[in-house]
Amino acid sequence: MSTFGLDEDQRQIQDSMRRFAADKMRPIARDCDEKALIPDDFLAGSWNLGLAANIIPEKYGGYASARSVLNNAIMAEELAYGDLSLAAAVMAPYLFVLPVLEMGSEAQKETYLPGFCGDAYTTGTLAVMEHAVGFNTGNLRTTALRRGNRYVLNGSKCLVPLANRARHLIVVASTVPGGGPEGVEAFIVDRSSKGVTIGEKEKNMGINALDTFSIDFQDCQVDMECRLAGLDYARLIACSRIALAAAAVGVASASKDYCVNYAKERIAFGQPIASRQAIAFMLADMAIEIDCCRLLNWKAAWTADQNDNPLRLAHISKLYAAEQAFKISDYGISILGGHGLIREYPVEMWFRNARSFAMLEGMLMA
Amino acid sequence: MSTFGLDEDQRQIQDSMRRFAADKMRPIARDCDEKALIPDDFLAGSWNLGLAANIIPEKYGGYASARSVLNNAIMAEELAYGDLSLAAAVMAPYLFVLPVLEMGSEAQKETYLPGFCGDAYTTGTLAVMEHAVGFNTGNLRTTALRRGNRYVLNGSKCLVPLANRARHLIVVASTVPGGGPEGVEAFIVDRSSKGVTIGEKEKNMGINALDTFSIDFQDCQVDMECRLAGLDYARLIACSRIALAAAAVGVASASKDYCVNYAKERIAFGQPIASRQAIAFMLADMAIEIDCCRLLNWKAAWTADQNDNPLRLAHISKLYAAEQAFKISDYGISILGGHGLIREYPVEMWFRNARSFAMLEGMLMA
Amino acid sequence: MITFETSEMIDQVRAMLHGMVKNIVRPIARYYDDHEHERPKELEAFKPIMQAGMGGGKRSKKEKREIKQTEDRIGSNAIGVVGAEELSWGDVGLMLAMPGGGLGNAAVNAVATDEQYERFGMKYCAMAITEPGCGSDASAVSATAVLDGDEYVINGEKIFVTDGDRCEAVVVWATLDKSQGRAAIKSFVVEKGTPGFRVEKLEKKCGIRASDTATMVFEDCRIPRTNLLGDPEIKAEGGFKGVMQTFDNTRPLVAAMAVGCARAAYEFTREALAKEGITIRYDRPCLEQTAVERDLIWMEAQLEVMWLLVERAAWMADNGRPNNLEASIAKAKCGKYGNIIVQKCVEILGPIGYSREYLLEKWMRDNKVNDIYEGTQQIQMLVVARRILDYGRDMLS
Amino acid sequence: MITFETSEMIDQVRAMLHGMVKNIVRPIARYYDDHEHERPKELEAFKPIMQAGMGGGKRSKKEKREIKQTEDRIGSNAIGVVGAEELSWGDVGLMLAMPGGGLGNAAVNAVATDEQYERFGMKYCAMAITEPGCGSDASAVSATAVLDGDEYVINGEKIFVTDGDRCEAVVVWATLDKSQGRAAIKSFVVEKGTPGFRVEKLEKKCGIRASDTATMVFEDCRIPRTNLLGDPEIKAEGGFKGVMQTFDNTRPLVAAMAVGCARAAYEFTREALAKEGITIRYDRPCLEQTAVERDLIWMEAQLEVMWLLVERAAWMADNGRPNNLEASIAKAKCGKYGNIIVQKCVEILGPIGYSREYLLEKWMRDNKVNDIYEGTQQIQMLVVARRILDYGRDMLS
Repeated sequence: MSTFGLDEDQRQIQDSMRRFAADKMRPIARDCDEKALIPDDFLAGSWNLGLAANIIPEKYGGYASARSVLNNAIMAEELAYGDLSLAAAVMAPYLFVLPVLEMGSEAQKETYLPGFCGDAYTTGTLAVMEHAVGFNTGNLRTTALRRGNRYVLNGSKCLVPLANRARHLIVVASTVPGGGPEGVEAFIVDRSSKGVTIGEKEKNMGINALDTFSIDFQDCQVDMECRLAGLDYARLIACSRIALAAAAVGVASASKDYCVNYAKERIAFGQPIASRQAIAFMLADMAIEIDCCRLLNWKAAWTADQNDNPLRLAHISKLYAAEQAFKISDYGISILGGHGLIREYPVEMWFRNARSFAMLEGMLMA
Repeated sequence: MSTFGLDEDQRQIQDSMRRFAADKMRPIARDCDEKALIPDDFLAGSWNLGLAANIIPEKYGGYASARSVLNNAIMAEELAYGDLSLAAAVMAPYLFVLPVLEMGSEAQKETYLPGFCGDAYTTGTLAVMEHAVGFNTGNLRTTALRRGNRYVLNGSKCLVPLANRARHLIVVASTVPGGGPEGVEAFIVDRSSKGVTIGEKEKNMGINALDTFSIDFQDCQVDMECRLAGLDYARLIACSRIALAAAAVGVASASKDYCVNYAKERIAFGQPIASRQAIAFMLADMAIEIDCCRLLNWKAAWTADQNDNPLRLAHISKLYAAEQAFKISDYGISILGGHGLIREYPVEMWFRNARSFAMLEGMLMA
Repeated sequence: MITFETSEMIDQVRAMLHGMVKNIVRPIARYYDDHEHERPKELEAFKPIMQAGMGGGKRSKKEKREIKQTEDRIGSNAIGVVGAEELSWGDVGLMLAMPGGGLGNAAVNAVATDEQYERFGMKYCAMAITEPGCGSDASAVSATAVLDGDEYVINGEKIFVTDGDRCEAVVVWATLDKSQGRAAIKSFVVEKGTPGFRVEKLEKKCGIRASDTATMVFEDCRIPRTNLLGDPEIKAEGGFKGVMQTFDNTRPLVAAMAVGCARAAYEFTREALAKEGITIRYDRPCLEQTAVERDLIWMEAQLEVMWLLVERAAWMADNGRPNNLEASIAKAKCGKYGNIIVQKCVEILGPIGYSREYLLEKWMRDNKVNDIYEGTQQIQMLVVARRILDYGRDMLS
Repeated sequence: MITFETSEMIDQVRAMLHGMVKNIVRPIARYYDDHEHERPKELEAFKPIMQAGMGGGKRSKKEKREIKQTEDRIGSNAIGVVGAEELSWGDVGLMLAMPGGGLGNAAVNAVATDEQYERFGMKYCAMAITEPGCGSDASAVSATAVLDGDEYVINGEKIFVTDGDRCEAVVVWATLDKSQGRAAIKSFVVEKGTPGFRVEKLEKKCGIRASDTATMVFEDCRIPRTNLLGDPEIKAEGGFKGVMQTFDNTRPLVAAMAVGCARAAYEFTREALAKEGITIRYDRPCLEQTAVERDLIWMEAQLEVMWLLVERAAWMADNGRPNNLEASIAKAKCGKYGNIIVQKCVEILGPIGYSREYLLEKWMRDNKVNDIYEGTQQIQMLVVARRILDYGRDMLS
């Protein structure tokens, strides 16, 4: 039978992330969105949270705390509650560190992990998405064909976060064109390799502050030892989905909490609008569905921590949370009415950001 | 540009059907549902409406008024507003008469139509549905294979209305197994033919009063001249869907009107429940969607009357109306609360009846 | 701790019930739908389980103290919801007809004194709240209870009393003094056969026909004053609240029933589709996914979250946490989406879904009540909204 | 008569607008989204059309009499909704920025005297209703207009004034006497440049960035008393109603805008899918239908009914039938489902839907306002509910 109490560790994670979100993210979130950039000093400050070093074993220079998909989900929710773009940037090191840690060879760990244990914000990144109608992780158009003892990458990726700041990226590609998920391999690629072209910063409807890029690969050659030795692609995708779903809960909660306060303060026709059933029931629905999203997300994360196959739960958790986060942030605008569409208020930003979850894959890894 | 005013004829049809529904159908509807039968004298009385004779030309014994899919839709809505089972029985003669009239040979018209111009209720029927998961009109399992100058029918049909009262039925079957809608032909079959077995009266969730049957065909041989010469299967299905959609509007309206009155009279927490936004907005949604269903239905019917291909509009009209009729009758129960589930009140019957629309094909023809 | 492990004890309860339900309940479900108001004798086999189960039997004061100190206790609520889910997977109507499994039993178990539990704990108790004029408005109760010497004299009419005909006693809500509003509403145990108490009529219903739903009349019906459950004082604060708290235990049960019925429909539909060669492929390219696949995956997700909400509400109750909000969240979500799932299944299967040859159509009729009794959807939404807004009835009604 | 024929005249209007919209509006849509508050000069080409179009120009009394006698007249409302739909297919923001196409023009056309029409009919008129404190509650207007000799003195602040910066005049709602409630609310034309009237601020918005949304301040702003639109008397009955009736003409227009934008999204999505070889097969066996096919068919049905509701509301207005209910039905349905459609399209196309390389993401941001201004979704539902219940505000608010 399931039990639902956060343990001491989890409460601490939740508290510290919540504080960080309130103190460091919320005050700058709108400005970052308008300027479409994240200040360096914010990222530098986020490094003090120790996200990367905390999961890297001592022998690679870290503090070696235990990894937990569930704890990371709790973290992702709280950070995304602050701001989604900023949260993605804060957690971006995980995009590279976690796959190396979980699926890399000893040599890969020794090569790459110590770089994340320094004093300055350091990130890698992960390139999964492709710019295609109906993009699907199981059907990659980017290919990595074997040529001698090398792989040759061709194709293009999009929505690669922080490709400008990452020295290395993990690229997933199909070694058997049309071969489905079984043929997918992942490669650690140096950003400055020949055949890698990083495009202009992408412009999207939301997550404006986060730098994302399309990357072209043209006959980019990678050595055998750059192949992520122990890739478990299903788990990679599953864990990414779990983190995305957790972030979706955060964005949805931000909208809900804001609207609860707003609806109590906003007077129309002589009463707070929260006193009208139409508004009150929307708020109740928001609260109910946020609980649903969170519990399902926790279950998926917990399952991943048990080393059970989390793919099915991760899949439905992300589907569910993406749909609800969007609905809830849409309600957010409706509840604020005309004010909801004005950029002085945060809800329209959450509305634009929340729309990203349905399509993102491999974007947040935690 | 569309215009939306009923003409004199249409107003008359609407009025007389509405009166018939109120006077003759509503008072007996619940009793018919409980006893699962329709009284003979009701059917006899319905014959005075002249539904069949009105569309049969004088040379076959009728009054030769003009046929109109749109006018028939107006009729179907009003009758179904009274009761769906009874409406289906009243309109059942059309299931046979209309296809013969529109698609039959001269000989077929001469043979069959005069029988519907007498003084006593007379019906034929139409057998389309099959008892299969995901039944589809384009993929019939009942076959009619050519053998010499005959067709041999094999397979089984379900939900054939009034097969007990109809002397003849029109059966649609595939002449090219797996051949899709193009291979479908229709045959006029005498109920007492060899190889035709009519099953027990079916028991369904709703439309209990209406007698429907499964019919088995085992090597049932039909002559060439029984093939409906000018079958336009797409139009047959389209017109049936338009009529079903119209009936769905009627059932939905019945629920809406009942609930509007109920919600104004029912007091809870010191106020009529209609004064609460949650209930009032449900009622508004019911009203809005009924208008949507009706207008789309009229457009589909009008298109059929122009001899344009009505299939697309008929398809979406039925999809739309079936979904809404069910949602609206489900709201009906919610608005009545506990009373909604008690068989003393009509809404649970409408709830059960409305669920039929999504699956029915070839059930009401008008 | 957060954990989604299954417990061995719970698994055993579930497995045992599942076997019984499959062998005893499912085979008779259609019969008792066709034969409304006939008493399902086959259910006697469940009597011992129900007496132990509904509301988990009575708790000693010591046990109640202990609850406050634990966090991950698997208690009577956890067992209760698993039982309700599994039995309703079998049949919602028959689940409600389980002897000894009346909602009144939950109330007795929750608030009876030891002496009262002695007298009523083993009886099959129904719960009589609703009146012809009040619907979901429990505070509008107008049945009266007047103290006369050592007896209360009950007068009034109750409708929608589940198990009202078959029960051995009924927990009746009545007011000691209408002018004092909610605070004066108390609950009383009235045993069958008490003079002045009669069952007036049995309702004919859309679904759950195996369960009887009665109208009861009390005319100068005298009961011992010791039959009042809880505190006899009229207190401005908390009196009615205490009565309402019963709902915090029963709402998760009803939510669990909705899950059980919806799961039955979902499983039936998957099996029927599997026979046609249609199975769910997770992670199929989204543009190739069929509409039915999407429906089924959607249902699966809904069933997961519904059950998690039920488990959480039960876990809170078992571990001494106030769960008024979470109980209503579970009830609101499960009541509504349970119906959506069953209705979608009926739609997907077409004629198979509509025919009385199969049970699916019956589940659609049966399940609707789970979104109505123990507080309608609207009532649950009001409770949730008031809680998150920190509003009283004055601000939101 | 019931007919769904297209009219040649309407077809011509549509074809002409479509050409202009495709050649002039679509190519600049992204630019003016990126360059908020910059005035789209390219739209001057639409000026003559807009002056004839919005609200269809003024009607003479004789014409108004005639309307009462016709039934199937294709009038200014029918043309108006077609224009609004087509222009919004091009771009909702730019449609709102059309010179001369302000909502104030609709008000002037509806109620101005001949003399007033002479003065203001050819001006680009915005409409100023909302105030910081009132939102959808038009009756809470607190801007004041005090008669002083031959002038009204206006004081107050207005927000969310569409075209507030670019317009040549604004129709301002103000009260003659706050103590007399709704009946005392009147509308006044204030021309740009009138002393005491200034535009305070332009909003930065989620969507429709090509359209300016202004905050206006009136400080002892004096206007001729002849600038009051309609009847200057405060009548207990009907005064405010007259003001509100403007909405019966403008709500269908906004509904039409929602349809236009949703149709644009739908067509874009179908084309993008067609490039991938994905097309709708109607009447595909339902178990084989893909989820995307079902979505698209669903959208198609929604677009059909939405447009029918708009056409009906316009037809009623053109033929002298009161259409308050039908105007709100059209606005409620189109406002809500227009957004659902655009949002679903964004979802279906994934990265293509989210990228600012294409216009789809913009349409999602643009269209949301159509469910908010001219009365939010909730306001429309209240109007519909009151009408079908025959309730006043006292019974339902």
